[in-house]
Parts: sequence; structure tokens; C-alpha cells
Amino acid sequence: MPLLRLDAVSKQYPGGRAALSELSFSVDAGELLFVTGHSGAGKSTLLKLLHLSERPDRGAVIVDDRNLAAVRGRDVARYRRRLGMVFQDHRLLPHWTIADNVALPLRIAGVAEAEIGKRVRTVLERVGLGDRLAAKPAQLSTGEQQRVGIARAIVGQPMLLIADEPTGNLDPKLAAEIMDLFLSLPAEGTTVLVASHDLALIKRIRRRTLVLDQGRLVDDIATEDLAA
Amino acid sequence: MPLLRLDAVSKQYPGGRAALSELSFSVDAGELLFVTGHSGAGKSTLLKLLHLSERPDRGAVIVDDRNLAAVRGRDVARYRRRLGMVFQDHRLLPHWTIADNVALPLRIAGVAEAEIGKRVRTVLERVGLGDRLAAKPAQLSTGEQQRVGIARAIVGQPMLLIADEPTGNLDPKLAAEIMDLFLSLPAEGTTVLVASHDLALIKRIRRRTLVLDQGRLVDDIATEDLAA
Amino acid sequence: MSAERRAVYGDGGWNAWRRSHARAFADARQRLRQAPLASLVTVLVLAFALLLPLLMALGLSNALRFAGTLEAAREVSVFLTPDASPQTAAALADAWRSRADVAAVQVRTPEQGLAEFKQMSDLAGALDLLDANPLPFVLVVSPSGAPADLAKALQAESGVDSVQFDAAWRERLDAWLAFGARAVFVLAMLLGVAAVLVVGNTVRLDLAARRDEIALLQQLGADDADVRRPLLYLGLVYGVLAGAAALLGVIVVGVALSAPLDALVRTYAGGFSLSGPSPAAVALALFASALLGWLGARVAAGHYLRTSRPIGL
Amino acid sequence: MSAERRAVYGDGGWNAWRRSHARAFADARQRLRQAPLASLVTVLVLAFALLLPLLMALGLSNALRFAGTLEAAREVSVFLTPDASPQTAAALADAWRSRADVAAVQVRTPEQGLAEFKQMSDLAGALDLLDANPLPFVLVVSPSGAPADLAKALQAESGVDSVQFDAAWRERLDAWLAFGARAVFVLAMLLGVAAVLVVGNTVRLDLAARRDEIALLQQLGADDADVRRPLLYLGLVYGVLAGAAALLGVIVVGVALSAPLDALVRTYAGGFSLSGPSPAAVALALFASALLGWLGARVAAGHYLRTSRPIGL
Ligand SMILES: Nc1ncnc2c1ncn2[C@@H]1O[C@H](COP(=O)(O)OP(=O)(O)OP(=O)(O)O)[C@@H](O)[C@H]1O
Ligand SMILES: Nc1ncnc2c1ncn2[C@@H]1O[C@H](COP(=O)(O)OP(=O)(O)OP(=O)(O)O)[C@@H](O)[C@H]1O
Ligand SMILES: [Mg+2]
Ligand SMILES: [Mg+2]
Repeated sequence: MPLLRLDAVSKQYPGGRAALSELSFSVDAGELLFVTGHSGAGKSTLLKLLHLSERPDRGAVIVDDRNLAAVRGRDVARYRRRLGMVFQDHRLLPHWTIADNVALPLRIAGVAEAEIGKRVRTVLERVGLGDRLAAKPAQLSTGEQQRVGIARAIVGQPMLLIADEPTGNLDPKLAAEIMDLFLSLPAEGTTVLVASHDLALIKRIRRRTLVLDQGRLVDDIATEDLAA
Repeated sequence: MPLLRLDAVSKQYPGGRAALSELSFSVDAGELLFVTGHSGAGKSTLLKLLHLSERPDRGAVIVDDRNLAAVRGRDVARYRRRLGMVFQDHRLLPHWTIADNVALPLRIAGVAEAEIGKRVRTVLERVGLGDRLAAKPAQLSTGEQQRVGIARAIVGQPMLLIADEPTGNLDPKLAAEIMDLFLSLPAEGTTVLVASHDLALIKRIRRRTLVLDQGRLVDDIATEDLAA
Repeated sequence: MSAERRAVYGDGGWNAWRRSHARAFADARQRLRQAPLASLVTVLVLAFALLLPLLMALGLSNALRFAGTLEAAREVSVFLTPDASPQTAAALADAWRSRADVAAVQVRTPEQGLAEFKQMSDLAGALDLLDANPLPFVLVVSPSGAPADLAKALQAESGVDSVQFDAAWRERLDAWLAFGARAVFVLAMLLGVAAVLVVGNTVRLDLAARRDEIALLQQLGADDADVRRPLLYLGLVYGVLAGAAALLGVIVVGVALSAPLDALVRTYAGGFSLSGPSPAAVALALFASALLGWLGARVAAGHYLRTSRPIGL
Repeated sequence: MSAERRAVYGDGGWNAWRRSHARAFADARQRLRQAPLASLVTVLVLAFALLLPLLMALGLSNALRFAGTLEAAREVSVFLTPDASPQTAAALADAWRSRADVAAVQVRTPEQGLAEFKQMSDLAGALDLLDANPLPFVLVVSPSGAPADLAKALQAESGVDSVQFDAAWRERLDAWLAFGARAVFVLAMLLGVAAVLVVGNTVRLDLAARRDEIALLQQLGADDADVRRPLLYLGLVYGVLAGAAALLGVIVVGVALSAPLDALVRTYAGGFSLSGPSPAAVALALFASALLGWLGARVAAGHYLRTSRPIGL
């Protein structure tokens, strides 16, 4: 059963060329897949449609049997609470500690404070920052900030994790560790979509990969083909 | 004659472990070299010392025969005008057009407006964004934003270009193009220092590479050794 | 909500609501503490915007009380015929006291009249030149209704020589009161608008400074109420603090003005003394300033959320 | 500077200076245009902070002129003996007019005195009861110095029966003036502080909203002056616009208050008419508000640059 389905989705920014054209594919629950392509190919635009930061011009985006076109107003916030989002530019709150930054989705969801402390600690340990709970973002290196962003995205056990270039600031060894973490998420009920241009990483992980070029889906490589 | 010389430089952030310890090396004018190392190794810290965003605890940083410890007050601004800096997080002004963002160092230097227009156009064409002059940063993909940041760093023909992870958001093909651009700069009188953890790229370019680990210089690989 | 999910997300409902408010309040408090100087400046600006309407209102209330004191001067003077005896005067006074349109009657003997005359007029010296006291008995009647009607009615009574009430003095008082009321109204309007502008502007600029933070909260699934809540608490706290500061300011101004005002009041016989705000007025002022802070935050936040809303929301 | 470098960096000196200012001004203008509503609110808040001191100053200047008019009421009434003839009165008046301590002398005949008396006093009706006019000639003397001294001197003259000047009235006027001056001073102080706070606060919050931009400019080699310049222009523009708006406000308030004020002034005989600000005062107010805007920006920017300065600077 697909968790996510795109049906002939097109998106053009005002005054620009088409960022996505006639994109169709579906993703099963519990899958982990990559989206790759050159800079400007439309990877982030695709993720933004899933996150409702942008709306498609044409076509349908269906998540968990629900057409996102019908998700409006207060429902947008409710929908986003079920997602985990790793932003390409981290987006940490500079005046808050790492722990508070990671706790944000849980606080928004109204989780009890004791539970929050426990889960924040666990998830920061998973990304290798268990000793930096009280630091501010400016006190971290860029790669460390990126890992905080990843921790924040997974702390709420989202239905769907959308990660935009999550290893762009990580060296190969750390990138592999983070990918191992992502690979463990489907077992916890999270479907994972990773946008990346790190072809070396993609080749090593060997999962289904969508290849975009100038907004078109030019290839949909199944796990088996990669493994071959 | 070295343009840049570090002499037993150490830096420790308040409440942290040493970010740099006893770092010594020198760079000749017209050289292009890499600094690499794991996330948190101290790459950005090293660049920040050169940019006077941070000061070393011990040791001397000498640029163009001048000890940076003596560069204070108004001289800091004057010194920075001779540098080009590519920030790991781009740092574009969101309300300004791409052209205005790139023109910023020239405006600060007091260059005439006609000259500015010409040079901004040229440099944006060099990074492949000659058709996006009037766009705002939010209308660009992350990789495109990174290239705008690179254009801004080189538009002023700096004495020293400091680039922090300049290809982190670029696919391998674009990264190679940008590196070609950097390789052409020494001929124009600019010394280039690139921090990167993209080992594939470093191996391909074959230039002198400093390897940091936990703030220590663990390797200084000459161009010849890499070429071998 | 599944049992498992409830275990994760807590007990929901009342507890979640309470937690979100406690967090918003803590958040507001933290903002104040993080930038104590900036918060102080904000509170002071608000306090000034509140102080002036408070002073105006207090001034007006005192002026009205003072005018009430002066109102007593709206008396009708009834000159009896020169041959009226003290007994006639007393009898007439008694009779009139029972009239519906009369509030009070006071008998002034010719001797009292002469003494008072000397006090009041700069031509009174002339009276010293007279051999005998030429003044008759005068009944000073305080009307309970319109003085003009009463004057006309009393004129018709027997034993009355002439009736007079000072139209010029009354006109002048009326003009002062009308001017004062209008001036207070105009200034209060201006200051009310100014106070709302200041609160709104402060919260607006606060919001602009936290644009990224708000955008991030929204992206992580915070709804409008979540974004607004800490801001409303912040506005409320600003309002309460500013209200308290403004009341303090009222006291300071009162002390600064009390000396010349006492001197002024002393020139009027009437035992008028300046009164400060009542406890109820203090409570009302605090409540109003808290409400104003809340409202300003609410308006600015509402405007911000409407105009900054990304496509999805 | 090498020839090559000069070719790149332009002609330097004067032209570069002119360019940087033109750019800063364009930058300030662009900020205003980018957020017209926000700028309007800022300007309005500043305008209010300026309007009130302007109104106070105008009110005080009018009050002082008005008090000057009333000052004329500080006359000394000299009652001649009842037997004084019109000729004696005229001769005395002529003689006193040449005195150094006398500004003017007016002769009031007994008939004029009686008529005036009837106008002024609520006991004047009594005078109708008299058979003959008991009033003497009165010389109304305007002192050029202290009225009390003059009164004493004139008392000694021959043909003078008694001298009087109304101490109560004067005391009251003095008290009112003292109170008015103190009230205006206190309020002007408060409002001056409020205006500075508002400008500084606005620029401070504007700075906070542009924290990243300023940090970036510094990182690219802008010095303090470069960072400050557009802000100072912005403060200047805010100040000028707010000053103009405040002057407009003065006109509006003037119109709103003119009717009751005219009615009030009409109750005083003196030909007093309310005057608006003079062209010089308008220019001064605009200059002061521009200066205030500039100063507020300067203070806030200076504070910001000092406190936000990274280690290097
Ligand atoms: N302002 C700061 N305060 C405290 N610690 C800091 C600060 N900045 C950096 N650090 C710490 O210093 C170490 C080196 O940081 P630096 O940013 O130089 O790493 P880096 O090599 O650039 O890493 P990356 O590849 O992730 O960008 C890290 O452990 C980091 O957490
Ligand atoms: N808000 C916008 N307005 C106009 N054009 C936009 C906007 N956002 C993106 N674009 C354009 O749409 C195209 C696709 O952008 P997108 O961000 O999806 O690329 P990407 O695949 O994520 O690239 P990168 O690897 O560089 O992050 C690009 O050409 C970009 O310039
Ligand atoms: Mg992208
Ligand atoms: Mg770094």
C-alpha cells in the first residue's frame, strides 16, 4: 500500500521555468528512497510540495490516502506535525539550546516534559551529540548543526521523514553513520525520502533512487538494479 | 614568499575542548590548497581566524607580512575588504537581488556604479547564473545560492580567498566546474584556501592538502605526493 | 488516539492546554529576561503612552469636582426693598426654602453685604465714602433648577426689589468647562491612539525580529494559536508592567505639581483638595493597560500571521 | 593606490564619499518603500511623541500671551476725594503720566464707574437704590513696576482719598501661572523623554530585525560608519516625516479646539486671539524632529555596534 503517491504533478515558480513537470511515482510505507539530480533539478521543490511549503500547479499529491490539495488552514499545522523535515539550511533557533531546539516538535505536539527530556537525550546520542545538550547552535560546527537538524526531524517518530541534503556538510564517515540511522527508521514505522546529490553515498546504500533532471523524472532505479 | 603563515596557533572556545592546537604551516602567494578533516575537526575555526571572526588564544597568524593580532578596530574592516569569503551557510541578504548581493563588496569598497554592473554580470556568468541577476535568494535552489556566495567572494579580486565547504551543496559536475574557477584565480593574483570534506573532489584536483583532526595538523600532503 | 500514541504524547486535553500556556508564559518571561534593557525601554515607552491619558483623566475628574465647587457660585441674589425688616427677610427665606425649585436660601444682612463688597470689588473703596450703609437685605438663593427661571419667579414675589444673577461669570465658567472638556477629549483621543500604536508597533517590530523563528515554528507544525500564545503573554506582561510604571508616574507628577496646585486652590475659599486615583481606578487602569498590551499584541500578531502566511497555510 | 587598482575602485575621495551617501539615502528610501505600512506606523508613533510637546509649547506660549493680556488688569485704582472736579482729575492724570513708575493713566468718571460697577458685581443692583451717584472720580493707573510700590506712592499725593489694587485677584493669577508653568514643564519633560525613547526604541527594534544583514556587512569589510550611514538617513527621514505629521496634527488640534476657545476668549474683554506657530517655529520644529530622529538612530546604532561587536572589531 503506497504511503505517498504523486500523479502528474507540475510546478512552475512565477517568472521561472518549470521546476517540476508531470511527475508521477509512488512510495510504499516503510520504504527508504533517494531523490537525486543536478543543482536546480527540482529536488527541494518536490520535498516542499510534500511539506506544503509550496502547492503544485497541476496534478495530485496523495499522502496517507489524503489529497494534500484538501489540506488547508489549520489542517496544515496538524499535517506537518506528522512529518519530520531535515532542512537543507538546518534552521535552528540561535537563542535556544540544542536540547530545546530538538524538543521543539514534541513541545508543539504537547508531549509531557519528562518524556521530552528522555527522548531528546536519546535522539541526540543517536546522532553523536549526547554531550552538547546545553550548547547553542553557534557553538557547533556546521556538520554538528546538521546533525541537530536531523535529530529534531526524527525525535517525533514521524510518519514520513523528508530530508533535504542531510549529509551535505558531513564527511563520508559521518554521512554513512547518519544513513545507517535513517535505514533503521522504516522499522520504527517511518517512511524516508532523502534528497541528495552525493552519488557515492547513494551507490553505497543501494536503495531505490529517483533521478530528476530539469524537473522531469528521468530514471526510477529499483533497489535490485542498484544491488546488481 | 609566504602570503600566509601560522605559528603554533591554538584556539579553545569557552567551555569547549581545543578547536585548534599548535597549528603551524605557511602558504605561498598564488597557491591553492585544501584543508580537510572530519566534522568538528577545526576547519571553519581556522578560516575564522584568517577572517578575524575569531582570535587565537596563543600563536601568531601572519597575513601579507602583518601579524593579525595587531589588526584591530577600524583596521579590521579595511583588512576584510582585501579578503574573499565563501561562507558555509551562504549568507545572502534575502531582500536584495542576486546582483545587489554580489555587488556588496564592491559597494563597500566604493567602486563606481558602472564598473560594478559590468563586473557583477561577468562573475555571475562565470558561476553559471548570468540569467538570474534580478532574482531574490529565496528563488534559487541551494546550490544556486552557494554559487552566488562564491561570486560575491571573488568579485572584488581579493588577495586571499577563504572558501568554507564551497561545494557542499553542488553535484559532482558543478563542483568540478567551481573548482576549475578557483584554479584560475591564482593567475589573477588571488591565493585560495578551500575547506572541504569532499575527499573525492580533493583527490581529483590534486593540490596541497592540510588534514586536521581534532584541531591538530595530522598531515600536510604536497601536490607532488597527490599527483603520484 | 491509540494507547501507544497517548503514552507518547501525554494525557492530552486539559494537561496539554495547561502545559502550552505555562510554556508560553515561561517563554514570555524568558524573552524579558534575555533582553532586560530592551524590555525596560519598551515598558517605559508604553508607560508614557499610558501615563498621559491617566493624568488627563485624573486632571479632568479633579477639574469637574472643582467646577462643582464653583457651581455653588451660581446663586441668585434677591435684593429686598430697602424697608424690609430682618423679620420680613427671615420669613421670606423660610417660605422659599420649601419651594421645589430652591435648594437653599441664605440671608445676608446689609452689614455682611458691605463687608463682602469691600472684599470683592475694586470700586468698593467708594462705599467708604458713603455716610450710611445703603445696602438692603439680600437673600442668596441656590436654585435646584435653572437659575434664570427661578430669578423670574422670585422677581414677582412681594417685598422683592430686584433679582440678579451674574450672567457674565456663569458664561465664563461654562466656556472654561466646555474648553476644558473639549481639550481633554481631543488629547485623550490622541493619546489613546498613540498608546495603541506604541503597543502594536512594539509587538510588530518584535515579530519582525523573530520572523525566522515564527516561520520555523510553523514549518514544524505550530498553528496560529501556538505562535500567538507567547506573544499575547508578552503583551500582557508589557501592559501590566507599563500600567504599574504609569501609576507610579502619576504619583511622581502629583508630588511635583502639588505645591503650586495647593497655592492655587488656596486662593479659592472653597475647601477643595486634589484627590488621587481611587483604588478602583487603580485596578481599572492596570486592567486596561494589561488589556491594551494584550490587544496590541493580538492585533500585530494577527496582522503578521495574515500577511506572512506561506502558500500552504 | 596603484593605477590599476584606481581604475577598479574608481576615483576615490570625494566621489566615493558622495556615492556612499547617495547609496545610504537610496537604501533608507528603499526601506521605507519596502514596508510602507510599517514605516507609516513608525512615523505616526514618532509624530505623536512630537505632537504633544509641540502642543504644550504652543499652549504655553499662548497662555503666556494671554496672561500678558490679563496682566493689564493689574491696575491700581486711585479714588479721588468726592469733591474733586473733572479738571482736578485731568490735571492729576497728566502729572502722573510723566512719572517713571507709571505706564498709563485712565480717567473714569463717576458715571462710567457706576455703569461698570453694575456690569461687574452681583451686588451692584444695590446701587440702583441710591438717590445720587455716590462714586468719585477714579484714576486707573497702570504701573510700569511693582503695583504695590506705586500704590503706596500715590496714596501720599494730595487729592487722593484712597488707593486700591486687588491683591486677591493678583494672587490668584500668579498661582494659576505658577501652576501652569510647572505643569507644562513636568509634562514637557515627560514627553521629551518619551520622544527620545520612541525614536531610540524604533531604531533599536529595526536594528534587531536587521541583525543578520549588519553582521554580514561587517564580515564583508564594512566599517561602523558604513553600517550606521543608512540608519542615520533612515532616522533623519523618519524625523522629518514625523515632524511634518506632528505640525499637521497641531493644525488639526487647533481647528478642533478653536470653537470652544473662541467662546472662552470672548468672555474676556481683551482682544486676545489664539495664534499658531510662527514660520520660524515651524522650521525649528522640523529641524528639531529631524535632529531627534538622527540622534535616536545614532544612539541606538552606537549601542548596537558596541554590544554586538564580534571579537575581531
Ligand atoms: N562558538 C563556539 N563555541 C564553542 N564551541 C565551538 C564554537 N564554534 C565551534 N566550536 C566547536 O569547535 C570544534 C571545531 O569547530 P569547527 O566549526 O571549526 O569544525 P569544522 O571542522 O568546520 O566542522 P564541519 O565540517 O562540521 O563544519 C567543534 O567541536 C565545535 O563544536
Ligand atoms: N521561490 C522560487 N521562485 C522562483 N524560482 C525558484 C524558487 N525556488 C526554486 N526556484 C527554481 O526552481 C528550480 C528548482 O529548484 P530546487 O530548489 O527544487 O532545486 P534543487 O534540485 O533542490 O537544487 P539544489 O541541489 O541546488 O538544492 C531552480 O532553477 C530554482 O532556481
Ligand atoms: Mg535543494
Ligand atoms: Mg565548518
